Amino acid sequence: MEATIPVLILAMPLLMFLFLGLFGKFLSPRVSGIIGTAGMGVVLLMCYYTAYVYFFSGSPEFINAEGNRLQAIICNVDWLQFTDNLIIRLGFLLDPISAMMLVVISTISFMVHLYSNGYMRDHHGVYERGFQRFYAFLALFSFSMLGLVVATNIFQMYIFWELVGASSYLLIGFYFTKPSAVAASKKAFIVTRFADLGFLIGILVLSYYTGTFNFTDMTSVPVAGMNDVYAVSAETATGVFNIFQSKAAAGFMGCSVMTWALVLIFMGGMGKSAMMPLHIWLPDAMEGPTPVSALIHAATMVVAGVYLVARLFPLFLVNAEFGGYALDVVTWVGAITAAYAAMVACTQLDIKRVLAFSTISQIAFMMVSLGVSREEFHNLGYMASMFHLFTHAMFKALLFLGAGALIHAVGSNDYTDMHGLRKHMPITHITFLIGCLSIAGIIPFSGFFSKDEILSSCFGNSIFAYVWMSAVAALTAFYMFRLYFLIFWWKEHKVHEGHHAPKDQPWTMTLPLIILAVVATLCGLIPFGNYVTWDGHPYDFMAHFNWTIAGISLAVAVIAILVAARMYKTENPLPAKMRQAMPRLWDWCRNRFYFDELYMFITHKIIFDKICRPIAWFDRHIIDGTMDGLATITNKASYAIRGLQSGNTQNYVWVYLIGALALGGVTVAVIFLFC
Amino acid sequence: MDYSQFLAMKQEIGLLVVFLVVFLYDVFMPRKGVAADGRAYVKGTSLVAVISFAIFTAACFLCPCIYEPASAFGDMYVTTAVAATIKNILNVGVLIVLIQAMRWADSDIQVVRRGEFYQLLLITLFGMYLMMSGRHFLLFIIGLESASLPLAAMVALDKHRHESTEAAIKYILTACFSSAIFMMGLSFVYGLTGSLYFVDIASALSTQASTGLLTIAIGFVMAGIGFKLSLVPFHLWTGDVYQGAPTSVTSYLSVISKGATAFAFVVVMVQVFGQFYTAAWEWMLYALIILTITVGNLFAIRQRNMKRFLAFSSVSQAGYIMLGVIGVNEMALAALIFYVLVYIFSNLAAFGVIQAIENKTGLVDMDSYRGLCRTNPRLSFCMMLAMFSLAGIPPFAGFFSKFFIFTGALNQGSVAMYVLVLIALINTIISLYYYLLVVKAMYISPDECKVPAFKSATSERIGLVITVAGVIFLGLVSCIYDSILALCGVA
Amino acid sequence: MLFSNILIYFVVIPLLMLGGLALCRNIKQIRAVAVVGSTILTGLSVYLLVDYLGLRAAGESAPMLYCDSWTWFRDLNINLSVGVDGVSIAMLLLSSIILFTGSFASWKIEQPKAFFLWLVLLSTGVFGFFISVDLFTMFMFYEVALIPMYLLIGVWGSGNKNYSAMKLTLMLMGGSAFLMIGLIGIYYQSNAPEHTWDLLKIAEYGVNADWQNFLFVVTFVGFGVLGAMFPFHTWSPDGHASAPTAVSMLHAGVLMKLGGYGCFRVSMYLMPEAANELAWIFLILTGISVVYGAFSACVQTDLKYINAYSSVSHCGLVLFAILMLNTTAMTGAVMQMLSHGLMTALFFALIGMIYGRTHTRDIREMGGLMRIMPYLSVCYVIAGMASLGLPGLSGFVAEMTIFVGSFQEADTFHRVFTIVACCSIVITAVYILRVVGKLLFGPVQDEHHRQLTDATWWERLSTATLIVCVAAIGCFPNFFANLIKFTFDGAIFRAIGLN
Amino acid sequence: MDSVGSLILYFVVAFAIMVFSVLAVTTRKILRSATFLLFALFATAAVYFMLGYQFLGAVQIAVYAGGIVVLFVFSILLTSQPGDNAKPLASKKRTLGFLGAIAMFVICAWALVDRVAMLVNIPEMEEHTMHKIGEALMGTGHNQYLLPFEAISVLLLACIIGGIVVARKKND
Amino acid sequence: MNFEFEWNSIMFLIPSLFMFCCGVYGFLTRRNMIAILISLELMLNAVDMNFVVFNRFLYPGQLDGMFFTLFAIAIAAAETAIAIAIIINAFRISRDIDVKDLSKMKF
Repeated sequence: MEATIPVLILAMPLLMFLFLGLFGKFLSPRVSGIIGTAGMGVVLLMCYYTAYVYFFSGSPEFINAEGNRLQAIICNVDWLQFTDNLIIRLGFLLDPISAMMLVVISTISFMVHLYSNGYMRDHHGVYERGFQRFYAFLALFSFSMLGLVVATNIFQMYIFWELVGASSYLLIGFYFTKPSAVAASKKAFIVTRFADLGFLIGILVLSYYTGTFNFTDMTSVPVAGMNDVYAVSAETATGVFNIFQSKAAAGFMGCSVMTWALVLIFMGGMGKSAMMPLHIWLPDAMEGPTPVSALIHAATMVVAGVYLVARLFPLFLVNAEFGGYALDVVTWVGAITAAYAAMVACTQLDIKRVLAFSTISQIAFMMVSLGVSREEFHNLGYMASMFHLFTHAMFKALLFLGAGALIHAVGSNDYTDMHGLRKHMPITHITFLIGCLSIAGIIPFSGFFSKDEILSSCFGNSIFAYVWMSAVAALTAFYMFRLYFLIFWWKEHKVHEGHHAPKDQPWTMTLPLIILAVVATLCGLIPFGNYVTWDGHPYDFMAHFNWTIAGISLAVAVIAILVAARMYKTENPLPAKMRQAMPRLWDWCRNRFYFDELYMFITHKIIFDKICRPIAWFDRHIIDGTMDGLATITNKASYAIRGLQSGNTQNYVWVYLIGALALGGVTVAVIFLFC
Repeated sequence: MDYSQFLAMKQEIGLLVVFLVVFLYDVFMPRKGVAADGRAYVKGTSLVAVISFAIFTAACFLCPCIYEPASAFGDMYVTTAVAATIKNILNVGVLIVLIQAMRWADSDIQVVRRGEFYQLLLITLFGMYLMMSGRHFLLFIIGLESASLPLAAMVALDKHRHESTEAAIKYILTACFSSAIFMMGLSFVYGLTGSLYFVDIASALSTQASTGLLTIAIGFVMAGIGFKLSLVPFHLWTGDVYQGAPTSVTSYLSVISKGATAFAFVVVMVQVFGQFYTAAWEWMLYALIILTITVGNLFAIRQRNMKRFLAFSSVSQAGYIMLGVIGVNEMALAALIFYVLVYIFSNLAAFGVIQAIENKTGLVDMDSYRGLCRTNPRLSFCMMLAMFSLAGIPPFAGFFSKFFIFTGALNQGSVAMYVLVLIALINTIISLYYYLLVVKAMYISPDECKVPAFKSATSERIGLVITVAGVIFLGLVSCIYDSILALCGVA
Repeated sequence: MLFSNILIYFVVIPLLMLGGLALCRNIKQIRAVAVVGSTILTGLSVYLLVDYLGLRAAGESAPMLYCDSWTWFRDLNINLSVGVDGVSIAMLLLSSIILFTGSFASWKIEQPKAFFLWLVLLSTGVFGFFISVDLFTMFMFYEVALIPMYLLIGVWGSGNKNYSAMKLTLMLMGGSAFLMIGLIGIYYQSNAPEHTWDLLKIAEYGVNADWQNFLFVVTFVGFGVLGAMFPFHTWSPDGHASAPTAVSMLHAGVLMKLGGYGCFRVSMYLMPEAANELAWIFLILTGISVVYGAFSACVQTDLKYINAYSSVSHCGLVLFAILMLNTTAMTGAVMQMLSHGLMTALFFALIGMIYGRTHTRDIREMGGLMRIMPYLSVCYVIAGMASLGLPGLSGFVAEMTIFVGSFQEADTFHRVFTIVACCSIVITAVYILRVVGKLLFGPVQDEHHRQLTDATWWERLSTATLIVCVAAIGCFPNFFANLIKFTFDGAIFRAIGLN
Repeated sequence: MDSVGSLILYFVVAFAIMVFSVLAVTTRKILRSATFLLFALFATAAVYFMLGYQFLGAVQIAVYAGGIVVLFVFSILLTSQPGDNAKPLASKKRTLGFLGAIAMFVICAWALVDRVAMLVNIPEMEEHTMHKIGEALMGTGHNQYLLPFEAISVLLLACIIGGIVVARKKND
Repeated sequence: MNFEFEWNSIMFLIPSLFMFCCGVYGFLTRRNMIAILISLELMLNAVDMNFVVFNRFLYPGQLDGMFFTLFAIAIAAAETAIAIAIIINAFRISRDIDVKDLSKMKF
């Protein structure tokens, strides 16, 4: 494939960022919105084209004779050479998951660009302050995210990983005069930074032993006769494992060095993907404009962790095969997070927070899916995870954009200000409902298929995982419909005096909702296994479809929806009763198990008060005090000996005499004593 | 009885001729000038003194025969190229002192006595010559006394000031005591060796082991010379005398007297007691240097009177000069001479400014220098350069001299020497502190300056221009140091 | 011929500037001289860079190019020797850029003539230091660069300036005291057939093994003081806090680099065996610097203190990397010098500009400046991002090179300290974001600030230049890495098997 | 070898030296102090005679005793009223002075006694004629003293000038 | 009774040293400056005696010690002259020749 379009896919958003960033203030908001959206549209087309070419052209660099999909490095530029082997390159790697991600990112991003034209202005059509900046940042984010998914080596990924972090920081803090937004952006950056520390160290360990940053060198073999084309291969990953066996120390704190490296890298993924206990930034990140939440904190950036694990999946797999714990860690973290987030989501008031916790929970599903994926059952989990990533991006973006429309209409994030909006905002209502059905896993919406695959792969791994995740799926259906009912039903909407009644938003906002609703409904039907599997070998899931599992999960979901309907469809005292029935649990969930308080305690009470302040004190008083003390001592000494210069000649002479005697006498004594 | 031997002493004879010219001019010229209080004086003495001395200096520089090594009076007097060079360097210093002193000497109060000032000054210089060239302790002692007794009279020259007399008394009493101790030491040396010739003493000592008596004698001799160099603990007179003496005398005392004695010290220590170097006097000197540098610095920190401040600064500078002695090699010797040369220029630049201000306003307090850069930018610039040079800041000459003296001292390469140099270097930080205090007062302090803007006299300007030029160029122009080193290499 | 060598112009032009400034009568002329001079210097260093790369491409393999030597003190074997390699050229480039931007940043300074005289004298020392390959002249220029700081801070500074200026000068001179003894020691203890100050010659013959350890420690401490190595860093916060804008820029941006450069050029280059043996001591100290500076910065409230401590941390990283003794880490160290120089200069320029408007540096008294002075605030955010290592800006490439390089040292000791050093990137994020959040974002704290204006054209020029440079390094790191790497791949380090 | 008479003479002289030295520095009356000094100087002259340096003894009496002491007496008369008693000394000062003197004495005496080679009995010595002394004083060779002689004349001249300029009355 | 004895140098050195130390004591303790000068004379005189004694006992063949003494007497005279001149000047200014009062400049 020619490199022009891939390069343009990255260059376009970057140029847009620079253009809008530097000259945005000379443009009117309207024009810059149009430029941004149009630019993103072009990127969208190019991404679709690229994905199309990858999946459907049948070119030998993308698919081999056996029908296995290959990894192709479209272009690769040396960016920074550390040693002979360790080179950071900037390149464009095309393989099933990166092609899939290109589609996801460009789609959602374009939708959000379009949507923001409507969202980022008030009811009178006046554009928000910093509208141009907003589009610049969106472009920056798109650039970074695209660069991340097409990374050819782990360091390129790290670079863009940091860049998405920074653009996320900028976008969360978009309303920078609001202290809560500033705090949230700071929190998001620092928490992910902390996770990235693990990622970085993981990279260092991995690259030190393997001697390379390239994904292809770690997980694939070059295809004979072709330049820059590789096939995923477990043998290469095994080779990496052997390198660790031979070069590295036997173990460190009970785990092998390779496990440590993978777990550390996964730590980076935990940060970005808001896995417990590094999830605390994501709910707060909802302080950003809602389209941003839809794009970054629901659909794309937060799944980067999943993507990272998927990217290195052969290594994880080999590690697990030889008894390493890396994948188990992924599973456990995912499982716990999924349950936790789902429980918390049941109690939140703020609709964006509910969605945020739902996002955490769904990403945890993907993680679990990767974690339970094993060779014995065709690594179904890997495919399921990617599939869920895809569908989740669509329906979660839909939900967020819908929530944005609601918020924009009502002017509040709180569902208590909404209730009964179904009549006022029919389009929003329908699309939101589609999103909820999809996430709850109701056939034939897309969520059903992906979730079913995940549950199947859990089932394949262990019955415990299956039961656990099914329970979480039930909770998912419950809290989503709780939200749905509370927004659109519960009681009639009360319009405050002097306010307009909420209504459907302009076309720029509704059009994306409709498009995404359609996609969310239909995309489950894509035969995903044909396109995305861990080794590129097509896998026909429908052929292995397990109706029992599907039926059970469907039933569970329906039951959960019914319960939610019973409790929240009309105003009734049942929710309050339930709350009173288990107050302790409710309180913990409501307060997110006090994680924020714990972190506040650690950062402020321990790091700031017990480390930083003492160090600063130590520096000012001990180190600096020593230096000043030297000066003081000199001065003191100067005062102490001033009596020598008493002004009295006879004292001078006396000192002189003693000095003269001592000069000879002490020398004599020393010679006498020591020689 | 070969009286032509006097001709070997060209510089001394020349100096005495200058002395006689000044003396005769002052005694026999009619007293046409009338001072403010009605006293009569001889006009033009200063000019005669300066011009004749300048001619003498120039002649010494230019005449190649000066540099030929010679000895006379049964080796009682020896001159070498190095000694001649040092005398020339001192001559330059004295010339600057004389130029800078003109304004003071011509002032109404001093004008009557200025003839004596010049005469005494020239005789002390003569005494220093003898100290440097004498190779017999009797001649040495006469030189030493000639260099210090008339100085006492010079210190007392500001007769109207109580401090001047107090300083003179302190000086003469300690000087006499010191010379008594010195002579006591000499008597022991004589008892041990039976001669007072440097060469004979050295050869006699070479046949006998080091004894307590010899060590004590060396201690006494060191104390005697250390007194003139103001090494700690023999320095206590320094602060008071420098402060009390007329500023011109102080500047003379601080540079010329010190430079000459430093060289004499080398000669005595190396030529006479050379073989007892490591056994005894290296360690004595080691202790003295540490004490001198440290104590001098510690005292200098607190001083507010500029003259007293420079006194203690010169105490510590003496310690650095001694680093050139302890190295006992030609490089160290060259470094020492160069150090003295640079020190003369730097210190005289500082004293030039002090004199200019004192002559105009009578102020010598550091506090009155506050904000000087706003009223007298040029003077404060000169002062700053002098301070930087004294502190050893490049690109001024002081940096080079300090660097070379450390290089010379480390040539020996023993660990003890490294320790010594390290201590000395740490002390440079303290010294930098107090030199910067002066700069701070002049440049940073926001106060209104007590010294009004004024134009300094021509003589003062000439003096300052010469010294500042020296401060800037002595180090950068490498041939000066190179030629000194070449001379020392020959010696 | 003296003037046929391009390097000598790096000293000649500042000297000419000094002369020109002395003749200036009004502020316009002074500005003209400063701007023209620094522009010529920048141009010269760019030309040198291009020419150097051309020569290297043509296959020049000598460790230093443009070497020339003029006898100065013949008998002491002191020569005015010049020569540059990639590292020096990088430093020259850095210095000239910062001088250029510094001139603009002090557009409205009081007593401009004296100020620029001292500033140019300082840069004379800096340039001289970087082009010298003779230990004596190197040391001389080093001290020439130090002493103007006293007056620059003392006269034009703010706050507790007397104390800070004195402390800074004395501590740095204390360092140079150690340095002097080390240099003289090297002079005497080199294995060269005759005593020499010539770096290349000493490097060729090596230094007496018995003395190496001592000399290494002394010189490293000497330069380390200027490199703000723990525990000799305390001059840095006070000094930076009191210094005027351009001086902070030059000092943090260039002068502190003299320390790192000297550590590498003298301590490591001449005494690699001792470095190998004793690096661990200083690794501990610099490792502490890195984390300690960052932690201290977290709780400061004065903008300049924050940056000063951040400099301690970042410069600690420079020395840390140098001590790793491998090509990658040392390349990273030089890149970090470049990067930190530019970005900290940017920081100090911005702080100076903000301070010039608000008259406070206490972050608790400011807030929401983004609304009031958007240009400066955006620049501040960019500087902050560079500092915390955002890819695409210089900090990232430098730090990553250092970390990757350090990680090549496989024993537990180095590993532990590498990981400790890595932790600094998190702490850096904490204090940078804390400042950015309090200072630029949030509501406006002081209503009086609402009347303040944004940057003037010269301020824009100054900061924009720095940002462009920061971004250039961040975007095209390989260019700089290759420029620098040659030195460390050189024969000297290879010969003793340190690579 | 010498007779008892000489021994007695020695004891007298040594005793006189010590006693008058002590008295000279301890008596409260300054004029007495000068007198005791004079006696001490005489005793010293006696030592010179005993050791055979008649010329030196004569010079000692003429210059020291005759010249310097008279100078002292004049200046004493000039600067103090007769009958002036010095105030008793502060004990601290006395202790310090005493310590210094004792230290000096102990160290030097130890050093002298330690150096046994110096403690010799008196050897024979040929007579120093005036001719010999004069020749050594005016000669220019080794062990001859013309140069110091000239130099000290310069010193004395300087002292005269210095003495005059310092001591003469203000208004002239 | 045939009493015979040999002169020994120590017999003269100790009194001379004693005299020197007396001089030192006086120099350190007397307050009248003229008395201090008197003490100084004692010290110088002791030195002279040392020279003579060494000359006579150790090196009888030469005259160096004696000549030193000769010149030292002259030096002592010169010192005394200058010192007395200065003291008299001091006396004129303050009517006082107590050395203790001459401590205006200190520290």
